[in-house]
Amino acid sequence: MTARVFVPCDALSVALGADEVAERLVAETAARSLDVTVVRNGSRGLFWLEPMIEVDVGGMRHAYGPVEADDIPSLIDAGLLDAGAHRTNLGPTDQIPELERQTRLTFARVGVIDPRSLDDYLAHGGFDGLRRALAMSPSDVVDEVEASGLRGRGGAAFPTGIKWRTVLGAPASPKYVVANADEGDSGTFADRMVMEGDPFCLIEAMAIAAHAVGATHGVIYCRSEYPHSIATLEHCIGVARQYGWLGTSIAGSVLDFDIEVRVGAGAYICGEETSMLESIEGKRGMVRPKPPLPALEGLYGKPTVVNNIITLASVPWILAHGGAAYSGHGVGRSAGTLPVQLAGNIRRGGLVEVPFGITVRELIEDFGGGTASGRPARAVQIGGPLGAYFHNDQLDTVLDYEAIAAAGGLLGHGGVVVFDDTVDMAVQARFAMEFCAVESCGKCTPCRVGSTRGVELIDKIVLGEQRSANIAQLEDLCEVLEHGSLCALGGLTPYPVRSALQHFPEDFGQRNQQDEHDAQENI
Amino acid sequence: MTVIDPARLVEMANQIGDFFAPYPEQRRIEGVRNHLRNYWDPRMRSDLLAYVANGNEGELASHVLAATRLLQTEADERSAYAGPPRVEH
Amino acid sequence: MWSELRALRDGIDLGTPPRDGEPVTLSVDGIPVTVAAGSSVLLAAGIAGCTVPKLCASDTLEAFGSCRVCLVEIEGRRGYPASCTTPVDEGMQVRTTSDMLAKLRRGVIELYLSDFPEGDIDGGWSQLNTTLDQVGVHRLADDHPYRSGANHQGGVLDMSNPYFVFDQAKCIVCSRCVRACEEIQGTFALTIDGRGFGSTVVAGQNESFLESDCVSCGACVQACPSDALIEKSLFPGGYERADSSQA
Amino acid sequence: MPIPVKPDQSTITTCAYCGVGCGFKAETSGGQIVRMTPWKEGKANHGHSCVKGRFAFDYYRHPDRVRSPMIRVSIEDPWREVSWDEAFAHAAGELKRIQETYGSGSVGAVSSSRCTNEEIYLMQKFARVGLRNNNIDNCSRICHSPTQFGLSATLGAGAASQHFDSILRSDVILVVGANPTEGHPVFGSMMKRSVRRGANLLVIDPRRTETVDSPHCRASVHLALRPGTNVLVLDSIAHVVVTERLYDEAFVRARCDWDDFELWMSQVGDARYSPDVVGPEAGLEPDDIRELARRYAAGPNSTIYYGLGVTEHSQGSTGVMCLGNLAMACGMIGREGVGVNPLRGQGNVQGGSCLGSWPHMFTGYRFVTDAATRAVFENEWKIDLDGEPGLRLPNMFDAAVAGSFKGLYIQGEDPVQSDPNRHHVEAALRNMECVIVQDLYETETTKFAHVLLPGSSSLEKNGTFTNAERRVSMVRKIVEPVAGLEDWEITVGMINAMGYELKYDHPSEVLDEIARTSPAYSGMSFELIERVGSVQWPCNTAAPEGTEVLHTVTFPRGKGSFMLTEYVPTKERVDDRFPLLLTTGRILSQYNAGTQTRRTANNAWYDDDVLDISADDAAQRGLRNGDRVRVASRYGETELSITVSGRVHPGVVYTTFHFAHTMVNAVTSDLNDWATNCPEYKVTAVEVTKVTKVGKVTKVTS
Repeated sequence: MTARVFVPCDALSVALGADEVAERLVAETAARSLDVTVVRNGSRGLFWLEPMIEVDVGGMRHAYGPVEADDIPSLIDAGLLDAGAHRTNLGPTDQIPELERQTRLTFARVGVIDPRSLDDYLAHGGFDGLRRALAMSPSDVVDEVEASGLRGRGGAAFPTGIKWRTVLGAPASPKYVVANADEGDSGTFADRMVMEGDPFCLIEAMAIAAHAVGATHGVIYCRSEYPHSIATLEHCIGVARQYGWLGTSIAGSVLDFDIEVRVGAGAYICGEETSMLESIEGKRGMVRPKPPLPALEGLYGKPTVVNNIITLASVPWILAHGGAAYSGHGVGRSAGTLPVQLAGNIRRGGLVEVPFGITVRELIEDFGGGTASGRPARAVQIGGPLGAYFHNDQLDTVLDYEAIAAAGGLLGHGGVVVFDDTVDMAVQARFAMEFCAVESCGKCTPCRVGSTRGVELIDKIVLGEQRSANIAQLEDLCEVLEHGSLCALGGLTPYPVRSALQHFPEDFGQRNQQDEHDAQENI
Repeated sequence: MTVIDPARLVEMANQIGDFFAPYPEQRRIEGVRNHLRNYWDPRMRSDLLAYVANGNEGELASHVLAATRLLQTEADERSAYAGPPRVEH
Repeated sequence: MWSELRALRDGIDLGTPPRDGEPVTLSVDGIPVTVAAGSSVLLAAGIAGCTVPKLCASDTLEAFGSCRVCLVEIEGRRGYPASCTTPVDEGMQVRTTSDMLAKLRRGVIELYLSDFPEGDIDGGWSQLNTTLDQVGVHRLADDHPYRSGANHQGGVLDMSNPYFVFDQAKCIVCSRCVRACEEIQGTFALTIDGRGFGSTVVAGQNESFLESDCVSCGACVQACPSDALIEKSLFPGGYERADSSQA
Repeated sequence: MPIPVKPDQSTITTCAYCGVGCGFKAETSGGQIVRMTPWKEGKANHGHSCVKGRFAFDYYRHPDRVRSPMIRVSIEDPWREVSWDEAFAHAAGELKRIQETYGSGSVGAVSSSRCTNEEIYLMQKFARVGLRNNNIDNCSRICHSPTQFGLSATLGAGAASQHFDSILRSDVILVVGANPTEGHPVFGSMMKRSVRRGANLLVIDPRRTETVDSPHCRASVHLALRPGTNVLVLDSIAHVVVTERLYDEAFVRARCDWDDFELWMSQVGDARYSPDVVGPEAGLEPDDIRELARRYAAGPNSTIYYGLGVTEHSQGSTGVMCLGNLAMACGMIGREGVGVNPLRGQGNVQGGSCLGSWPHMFTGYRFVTDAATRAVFENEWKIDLDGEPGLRLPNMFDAAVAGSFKGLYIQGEDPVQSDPNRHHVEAALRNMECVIVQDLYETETTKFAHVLLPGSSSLEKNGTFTNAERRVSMVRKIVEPVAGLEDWEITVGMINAMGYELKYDHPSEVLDEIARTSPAYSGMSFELIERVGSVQWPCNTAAPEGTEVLHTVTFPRGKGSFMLTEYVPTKERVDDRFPLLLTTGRILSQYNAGTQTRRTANNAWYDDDVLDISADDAAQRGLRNGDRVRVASRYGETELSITVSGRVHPGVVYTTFHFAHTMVNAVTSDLNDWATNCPEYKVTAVEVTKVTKVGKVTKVTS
């Protein structure tokens, strides 16, 4: 019987040498005339263990990692194919603590299956959700999604069911489903892992959405920095078409739907849904005012579902298992699970899918194992570059949309970036303004001019020039940015700036006594 | 002396004749006649008639020639069903 | 369909194109007003007689929402939506003035002034001057923290067109020219080049106006609120750039 | 300080350039115009403008302006400045002397579409009461006379059926022989707006013009036919409509003469008009003809806009009839979004057509041969009128060459430059004893003039213009006329000098007279136009504020009439000596003969006529971009620089005609429309050869 060895093929594993590992594995087993199939799977998300290879022994997967190509001979010598003992042996994959403690719904197949194999996908419950959806009326599908309590995982957390219902109710045609894969937040990679680890799931999800709202055409807008994702998606879309999961009369139903992949050109703002629609239309990536909502006048002015990849990837599970099963996870209005991405100064970075309700401390200490440097964590930025900085005394904040908001932050796309006590928070605040300045589309004035003024103000503050006046002006500017900007880029930039200023005032330059006094009043 | 070179008048008349050629015979002739009557300076008409009468009938298409004869015989106005706009009575 | 053309009135800028639609009644600063569905709150405010300052909005162009000075408050809604891009709803209650609105508008105007030639404000009669009057800010204080920041005061001065100039120092990047070229003229000769603070109006492939596809219809000049695009004929002695700036 | 001058006064007026008739605000400071800005309430332009109306106004104060009346005995003599009275007396004396010597019909007049309705009306009144004949013509003779003829024949009204805004309700827009983005730019922008909103654009034009393909506006079908095959191709389109039964039978039965429709069907339905036969002859793919026909017929609202590419042919009137037939057959007339619409060239060329400035017609397109119409004017003017048609302008020139026509009063026209076969026109003028020219500047034509009357520009007078959508708008005096008199006052002076006493205190009195005598204008008055902004005729008791869409219930002639439109190939053919077809047109920045725009900074964009030639034809002749070439036809030759262009097919060359020195009309043929004598500017067989030295333009025999 052929032994199966799994070597991840996603961009992160490849960057860490997975291709070389796979090549070496093939060469060595061939040289030894061993009957081995090397399967390229997605990453499990345990990045500190990548490249992590797995071997299937009697239906149970055993993990080894991190593995280098040069480890292969000794691994085979050690009886890799029988899960033999080796320095890198991690035991049964499912029993790796950081994996075992997760609740993998959206990521259930990621790292398990060969992402390019339709058979593998079908063997792991693939298209069960679509099959069930096609047997339901569009409105019932929307009801199911509504019942799941799923909210947009791109950052806005808007209830997906309500969005879909709006599109379903829009009279215009054609309608579109657009998947937002312009994953631009620093420290985030969940979208990429789905596209590279379980791409058929996205295809299935978009087809479910198409059925639910009456769309005929889908677009996946993927950032150009994800070439592996693009290649995988293109391949799998072709396969899906070939086997009737895309195209006309999908799965023998009346659903006609097809998908194309469009590649972004490196603008962060194109992750904002209206800019993305402009970009897909071939225009400059600039934010459109809302209303009109994309749900009513989206791509080419037609009703459009725009969802984040993780949002969509959650849908097949919901349809297959029922909305109630999904909403059984989580807390309060934050139903289901959130794929959190741990990054920055952290020992065990990677993807952690957990139900809402866990604390930030559990995440970075229990899953993340604390800082990589071993120094105390000083700040945690949650929700990408526009998310607020949390002080280490706020780490017991519960991870759900409302609790994070109550603490002055936002959950965003689920990125968590850890900083140790060497961080200069004034530099971080300046970085936020600079990020806004660099990524601003230039449409609205608060963001276009304000971000540059913000950088200048922080520079002056750090230099101690007119400190209190400049801090006061920075506060005013943050107010203008927050309330006056056209989109979330300018609107959220004050979050990291204010939180840094509020929680870490000591990092913001020299202060004289008068300023001390002023600062008391101002902050 | 003629008001305009007769060769030019013949050319113009035949060009008008070309337009009305596809009509049934009576309409074809009356079309040309009406056009000449409503659009041509009378000196141009009389010069053409004089030229044609002077042994040059062969230079005009037959229905154009027939139309010039109508011009001579009919002094009254006729409704121009093919020559716009109508002359109202 | 034709209101957007036929309901335009000389000397009045409703801010966004008039619409054809069922009547919708709302109140603006307590004043009931009825406008066609699809109209903007900005237009309704104007008809109600409430002046909302604006820069990027014009009733000859579709709403764009970039200048952020027409912000209002709407009962039951969070934040401070731009009135130009917010369509009216039945029963909507709009406030066009409040301390917060005044503060936000001042804050936005200060950003504009931080990159505008000071010498071009006094005595001017552009739409920008009108807006400055409405907001009540005309210059940055001498010790304002925004002074001496990055700016475009040494930017392009394009005199190539025989009839009008483009002076980037006075450009507020509202895109009215770009939109006029697209929506009114249909030539698509103008665009915004660059991003963020580096966004600038350019003709063609970053050519001079004369060399570009610009057909000199004047729609951009007509649309410009800040005299960055302006007729040479209004400068009998020739056009000269202001030598002082706030920046 | 760079603070702009603030105008102290603003006056609403109408642009005098093209037939769009944009409303403008003329802003002045210290009595000088400092700016023209488009008027938002202008119903033709809604606040938009083009480079000409918006900016090119400096011509009015150009040093070349004629500032005093001048006379001379011989065209070899220098000009002598005289008073207005002396000029009038001299001019009238000469005309009377000529009439005594050569007969009443030996003199005539031409009105200008640069002038107001009131001035055009007064010019025809000058001919009829001053000269006592019908030798009056207008410049639409050489542009849209076939429109008036062809649309009157089919629909009964020789004018646009729609208003401009109507195009926003069109699903399909068929543009034939017109290039609105260059010739009618503000309407062109409206057309593009409609296309951007989803209207389907179809174009028939030998050239791949800007209208065919520009950003976000591309024709779905472009028939780049061989010049001269319009009627053939339009008949082929009709063939498809008939044979595929795409016509609207209910509409035809209700609104049109069914017998004529059947006659027409049997003609165009014949196999000789099948796309398979026509395609090769016209240089087209047969399927493209079918596709265009199907799209037009499918509508639901299809509209036709056409220009001089239809009219300026030996079958110009027939081509217009083809369009009228097509619209009736498909039921595309009589409501918003459909119709047949000429894009008229000059600011008031529609007025030129409406106001009786024709040798065979009075105002409102009523025949001089009609006694009842004559009676209306005889009663108004208290004078007996000539009941026979007069000479058309080309016939006046023919007659002058023949020696029977000796005096001409030309109001604001430059026929030497504008009219075809320049040598013939020059010979005609040289043969005259008194040529009176009323113009802003000395022109090619004033070289042959004996009396030069300083005209007033449209910025210097009061009156009305009628644009291409039948819209009558106000022209207002912004500055004083340079020589003291508005054009209408000059013509009044001439009428009085001819011995017919009349007096108007204001042009509004002239419009009142037009209203009294002309049914379509009966409700029109300055007061009404002041009140409502502008008024589309017909304006009468049934339509007190005018009429936007024509033919909604019936056609003016009752039933619509299908005309037979047999294709008769032009006699102008290519051969070994003249293997290329020259066609002509215009460009955005210049206006017609360029008299005004050449005196503005618009030359920055286009300072000379150039010849567009295909790469194939250029290569065959060893020509490169920018080379000087001699363009020779059977009628004459001239020199131009070339642009190797993808806009023209091999076998076709193209130029504009805006510059006097290029003398393009020394090359164009003297063939003309069978019905109206409108010249065939659009088709001339030529050869193009390289010239090594830039030499003086030489002339050949014609």
